[in-house]
Amino acid sequence: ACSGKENTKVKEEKKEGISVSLVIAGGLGDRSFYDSSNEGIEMAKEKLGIKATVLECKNDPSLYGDQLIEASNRSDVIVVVGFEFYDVIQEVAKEFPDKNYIYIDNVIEGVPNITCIDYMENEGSFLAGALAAMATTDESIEGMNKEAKIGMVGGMDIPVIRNFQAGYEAGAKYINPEIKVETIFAGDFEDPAKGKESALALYAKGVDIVFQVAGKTGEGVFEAAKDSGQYAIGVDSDQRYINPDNIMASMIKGVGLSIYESLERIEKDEFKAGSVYKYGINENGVDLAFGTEDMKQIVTEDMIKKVNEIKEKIKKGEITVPEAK
Amino acid sequence: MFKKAKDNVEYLISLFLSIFAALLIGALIMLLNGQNPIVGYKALVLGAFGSKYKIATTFAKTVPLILTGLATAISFMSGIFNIGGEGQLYLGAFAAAYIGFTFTNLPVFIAIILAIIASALIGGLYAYFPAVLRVKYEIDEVITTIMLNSVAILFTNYLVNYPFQAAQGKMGGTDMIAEAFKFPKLVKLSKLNTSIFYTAIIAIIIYYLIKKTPFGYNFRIVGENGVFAKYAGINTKRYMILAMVISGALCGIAGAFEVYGVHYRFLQNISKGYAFDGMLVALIVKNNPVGIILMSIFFAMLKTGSNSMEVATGIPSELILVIQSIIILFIAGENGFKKLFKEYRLKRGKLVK
Amino acid sequence: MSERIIELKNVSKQFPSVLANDNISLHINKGEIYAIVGENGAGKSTLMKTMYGLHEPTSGEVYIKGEKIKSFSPSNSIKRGIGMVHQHFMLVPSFTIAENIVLGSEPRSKRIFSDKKKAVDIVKSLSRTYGLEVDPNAKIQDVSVGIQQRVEILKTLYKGADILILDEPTAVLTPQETEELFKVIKRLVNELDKTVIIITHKLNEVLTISDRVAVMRQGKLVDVVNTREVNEKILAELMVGREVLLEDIDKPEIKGEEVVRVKDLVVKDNRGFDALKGVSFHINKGEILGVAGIEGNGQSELTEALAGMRKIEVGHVFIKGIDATGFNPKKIRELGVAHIPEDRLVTGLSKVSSITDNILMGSQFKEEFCKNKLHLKRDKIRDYAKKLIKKFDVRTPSEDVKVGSLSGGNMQKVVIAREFSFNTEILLISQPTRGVDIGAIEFIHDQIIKKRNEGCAILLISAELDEIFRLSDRIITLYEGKVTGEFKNGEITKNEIGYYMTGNRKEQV
Amino acid sequence: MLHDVFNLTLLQNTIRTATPLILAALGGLLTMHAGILNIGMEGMILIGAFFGVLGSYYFGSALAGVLLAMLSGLLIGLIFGVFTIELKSDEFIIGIAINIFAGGLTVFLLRSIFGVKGAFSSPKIVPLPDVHFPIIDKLGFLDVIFNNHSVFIYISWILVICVYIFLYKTPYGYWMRGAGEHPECLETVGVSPKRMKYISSLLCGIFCGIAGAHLSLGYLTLFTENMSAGRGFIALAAIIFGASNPIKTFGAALLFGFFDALGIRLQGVGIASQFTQMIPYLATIFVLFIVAKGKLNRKGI
Ligand SMILES: Nc1ncnc2c1ncn2[C@@H]1O[C@H](COP(=O)(O)OP(=O)(O)OP(=O)(O)O)[C@@H](O)[C@H]1O
Ligand SMILES: Nc1ncnc2c1ncn2[C@@H]1O[C@H](COP(=O)(O)OP(=O)(O)OP(=O)(O)O)[C@@H](O)[C@H]1O
Ligand SMILES: [Mg+2]
Ligand SMILES: [Mg+2]
Repeated sequence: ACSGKENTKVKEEKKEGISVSLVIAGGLGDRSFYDSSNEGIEMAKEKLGIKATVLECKNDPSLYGDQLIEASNRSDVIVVVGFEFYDVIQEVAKEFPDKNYIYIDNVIEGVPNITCIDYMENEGSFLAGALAAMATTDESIEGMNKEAKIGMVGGMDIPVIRNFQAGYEAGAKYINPEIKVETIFAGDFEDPAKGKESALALYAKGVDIVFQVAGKTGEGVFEAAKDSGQYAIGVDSDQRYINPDNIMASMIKGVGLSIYESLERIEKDEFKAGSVYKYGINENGVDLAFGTEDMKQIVTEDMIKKVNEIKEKIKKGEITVPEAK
Repeated sequence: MFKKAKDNVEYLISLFLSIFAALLIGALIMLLNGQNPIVGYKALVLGAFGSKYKIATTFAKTVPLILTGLATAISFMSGIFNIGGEGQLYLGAFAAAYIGFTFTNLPVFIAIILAIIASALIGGLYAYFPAVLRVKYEIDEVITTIMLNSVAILFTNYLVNYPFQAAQGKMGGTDMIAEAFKFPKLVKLSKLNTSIFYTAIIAIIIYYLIKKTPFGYNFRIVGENGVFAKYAGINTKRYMILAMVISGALCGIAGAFEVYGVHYRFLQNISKGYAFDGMLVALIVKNNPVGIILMSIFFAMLKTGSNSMEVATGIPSELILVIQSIIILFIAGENGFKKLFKEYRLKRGKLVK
Repeated sequence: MSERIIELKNVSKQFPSVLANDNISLHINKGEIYAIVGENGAGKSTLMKTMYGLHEPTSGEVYIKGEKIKSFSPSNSIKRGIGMVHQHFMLVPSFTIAENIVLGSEPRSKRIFSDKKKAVDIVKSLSRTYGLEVDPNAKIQDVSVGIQQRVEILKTLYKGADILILDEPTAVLTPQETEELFKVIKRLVNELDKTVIIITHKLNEVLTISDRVAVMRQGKLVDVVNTREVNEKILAELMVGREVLLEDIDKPEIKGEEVVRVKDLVVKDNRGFDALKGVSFHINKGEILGVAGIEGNGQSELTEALAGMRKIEVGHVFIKGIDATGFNPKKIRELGVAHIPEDRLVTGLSKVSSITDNILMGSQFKEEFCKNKLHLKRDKIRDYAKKLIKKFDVRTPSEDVKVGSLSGGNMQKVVIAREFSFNTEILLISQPTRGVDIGAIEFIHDQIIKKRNEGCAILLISAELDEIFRLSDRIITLYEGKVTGEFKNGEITKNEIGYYMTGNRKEQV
Repeated sequence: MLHDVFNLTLLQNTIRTATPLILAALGGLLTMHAGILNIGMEGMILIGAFFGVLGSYYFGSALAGVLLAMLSGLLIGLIFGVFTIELKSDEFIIGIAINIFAGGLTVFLLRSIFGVKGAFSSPKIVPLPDVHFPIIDKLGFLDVIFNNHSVFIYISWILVICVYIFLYKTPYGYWMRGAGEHPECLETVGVSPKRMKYISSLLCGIFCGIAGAHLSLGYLTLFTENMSAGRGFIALAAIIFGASNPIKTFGAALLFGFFDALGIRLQGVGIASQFTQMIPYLATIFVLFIVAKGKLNRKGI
């Protein structure tokens, strides 16, 4: 009787769908990147009926391997989020040839069971830069000054963040070649007070829009915007809900969506393992979001329209967005 | 130096009692949180020792703990407090990585020796400065080493993001060291590698230094009463600097082992507080080298085990941190509990000569 | 019958490894001066601390003024009018003298602020009343031990205690200061109706000051006698359990060459003032040069300078003909110098280390204990420690015990054991018998003389004139950093030398 | 260019950055005086920050938040005290354990009480008020630097004076210092050194609790994991720097705040951010060196 019970259980599982593990380099609760990946998993749980576990590494490199192996032992599909896994994933994937790895935010080519999804942050932040450049000189928006000066607060001075920065600057210059773009790296993804100070320093210089790419440190940027009555742009997820009065838009990375789509393809057996997907504007992988319907827009209709035009141009290849070196 | 066996046994007993009491409190917390503590602890132990791979993983984690623990021991026992192990580890790791990805054509043996020497030198040098500031200018080394940690981490961060950025894969790290230099793995997939043997050798050397040589004796007396040591003719300043440099070198080597045995390149966040964990380990066992090894295994077990415990039982890892901190508190309180108990017994007991 | 102000009934105190007080019953009458004598480690301090409430007895009962003590704490004792001067100073080094004296019962202004001015005034008037001069604004860390002792006494007087417990108050006082103190004590008892309990190792003092004497040995109360009915010899015998003779010692003449020469030495004290202002002398082989002087006239600085522990500003030190000016302690020791420092707790010992470790110091690289300057020979070291403990009669349960838990006299024996076993040609000895019991004094003196007879050149600094006179071949007097006189032993009497110690030169006598 | 770096907001920023350090350091220097090196301030601040937000959110009052933060600080100070004073455990270990404990507990409570991970912010968290002094409105630069700060910035200045008076002008201060320097002495004059140590450790908890509440309710209006971000350690450095004297420690914290603010502002001038971020640390060491050298020179004379 006992074994019979187990059998039915296994069957049920099969019916429920594939087993997935989400392995993230940091921790959940960042309200952006990792949370967004988890949303994809949640969506897949709901719509595809997958079974999923989340394994956090809490930015501890000594756990990357452990958690990845743990995940490989328990699931068929392992979604790995974080450029940091570059080495370990190659090592582990070799040992589990019949498992599927979906690797987010980095590029590995030529490994049959690793499928990469890489985002062209620079394209998304190009839009953010363009929007900020348009808004900063528009005095009809409350609190804007005439000066063409915008800012960005980065978490750490690392390649991914610099890629955001490159697109942001290019976007701004595209609108106004004379514009000044100031960047401050807080040096930490977990220090909102430092984020606030950095943003305040920017506002004090005459910047009126700050793009935050700084994880929890970015929470402080939003506070600075609120306190000084100026503006911020969110990142990774649509963060306008945090403070619709001061966060004018968010550059979103469609991490959740792309994870969901990949899982869907696996369910439908349309998945091409081993390939590299670049998610740019064209693939709806990155975008600029303006919050939900009920929120009052800070930027004008014209600006949104212009952003959409730029989007089209990028899609058609009329604009090429530079990458960070 | 000449501790009696009876004292050691007594210490072990009260240590186990303390850990046991802490585990009981942990069980209570789990119960309150709606989890079954037996399941939880079983997962913890199995997670750390349940398979060959798990055992290997646990032991792999002891390497940096033992090295930074020994580093703490030698500095603290000499009365100079090296809190800068983290920075020394980062610089040592980078130096070792640099050799590994630059001089790729060197014979393996030479390259590894060179890497270890380089990491020890740079770690030692980075400890030398605060030591000199302390000894010559009376600048508190606790502040300077805390500050220098941040400086080293920022500096290596700069190095891997600008001049030595990895060619591929936006790693936040340097390039890989040459394939041949990587320390061989002892158990498939796990991080356990030959650095554990080197660590054992280093531990034996340090043990010998501390326990068996006149230099170890001098280090200790300098720490216990510097005025006395000076009066008796010991060059206390030199011993303090030396202790700090050895301590820094050990931390540097810990960094080298992380590179050559675990990550095969320098990563910008290569250590998440190993030096602090090592400090904790050393303090708990009162700078005893053998104790450091055992306590490192215990801490490594907690780390690997708690990871599995979270996955297996759904007990959130934060709660495991809370339980861990209670275990630490109780171990630290061991001596106090014992004293209270003895005083209590003394009050009721008979008088003895 | 007079009132029993303190009464102990079957009091025992057990420390983890020692039974320090073993079933002691005694009583102290109101208005008497009660002396307690006994060997080092006999349990005197422990008993006093119990009376003061610092220890709770393991068993037995304590009655103060007829009332049974239930909760033992110093604050309760202070309320009951007990004050205690501790054997080891209980003073906060960074506070001023006034701050130390009023600590715990500060005069206040507006109820919460401490009134510094008033404190200074109080101290000034206390000093005046009892003739114990101190500078209220000087910091403890900057003043001599003699002054610190005065501060301790002033502290209890300030608290207005009517029972005073004095644990070896005279150990660091000069004879003059002791005399002053005894006047104060007599006055306190006779005029102010106070009760005094005094511990001292100096039996002549016991005879001078006390009404009754309690003798302790190895934790037990051996006897309580009326002072009038005993003499030094009887007391010493009661204490040690054998006859002790501190008689003149036989010192054969030794003709030796000069070993130490000090020329025009100038050295600063901790505050940066000149402590020695051009001191010159020499010591020959097989000679003990005694330095007589009132505490704080440069004696401490002199030994420290010679030991390489204090900077020499001007002048030279020659050891065995080598100019050793500016040598560090290590080099000085390599020239064959051993050193018994004045402050054994801070300088001479490491309290938290074991006796073995303390004895090993300085020998750790010797071939005897260390193979190839690398490997310590544990067994040899342990045997050596055991040997010295036995030879120097250190009273301890084992050689692994931390030095900090020994009694004061036994700590001193550990220092002496170590330094005397180095077989050096030169000995710097500072206050060798401070706080040491009479049996041990006899022993230490014998050891010093033995060293001398072996040809050691010895510099002896002591606040005890008796000691200086008993041991020295030659005596110099030191006053305010200058040598004021030099004599062959026998040329001068104890009374005469006082002139020189207070600044009068030979010519003026 | 220079104008962008050295302007009045630099000093404004200095004051803001220094305040959490000052508040925590005031507590830490009390334990330091009582002879306990407290490296658990980091965790104490974090706990304070969490309970500040909790209290403010549930009771709809910033004051309630501060009180709850103080209470939580008091409790954690008590734990610290029991282990370091009663059980005589190594203070380093207990400090580290408290930091780990705080890290775990706050995240756990964040999840179990608010149902979120990482960060919690809500309009229902009532922030501490800013204070506006109309008198210095018209005083130009003084207005920019000193006016309109969060209330605890001003309170911290008052507390510096209070702690100074407490330590050096009241008997209790003497007792606390005595407890650290010579506990047996204190005991013999009838004051329990243990009690003084306990008081210092409880006060340290309270001060760190306030520092945390200021961080999460005054400086910011949110809680994020590990938001103390090393401030406890910097506060410790300030204490040692300031030789445990409240005024000097205050100066040290300001100095650190200044260099931190300077580092932020120097990023515009083309130096890699990692180097500008080093400024506060290197500058602290440098200043310590200058001070120490001056002292030695003076000794030499
Ligand atoms: N008593 C001794 N006998 C032999 N070698 C010693 C002795 N003491 C020290 N050493 C040697 O000295 C070196 C350092 O030890 P230590 O600091 O005690 O002396 P030092 O530095 O030479 O002193 P200084 O520089 O003040 O003369 C070691 O290499 C040790 O071998
Ligand atoms: N706190 C303590 N813990 C353990 N043992 C102690 C302690 N205090 C004293 N002892 C032991 O108790 C015994 C009595 O010590 P005590 O200090 O009372 O002697 P004493 O008669 O005052 O000697 P001395 O003349 O040297 O001052 C000694 O063996 C000493 O080692
Ligand atoms: Mg503008
Ligand atoms: Mg005594």
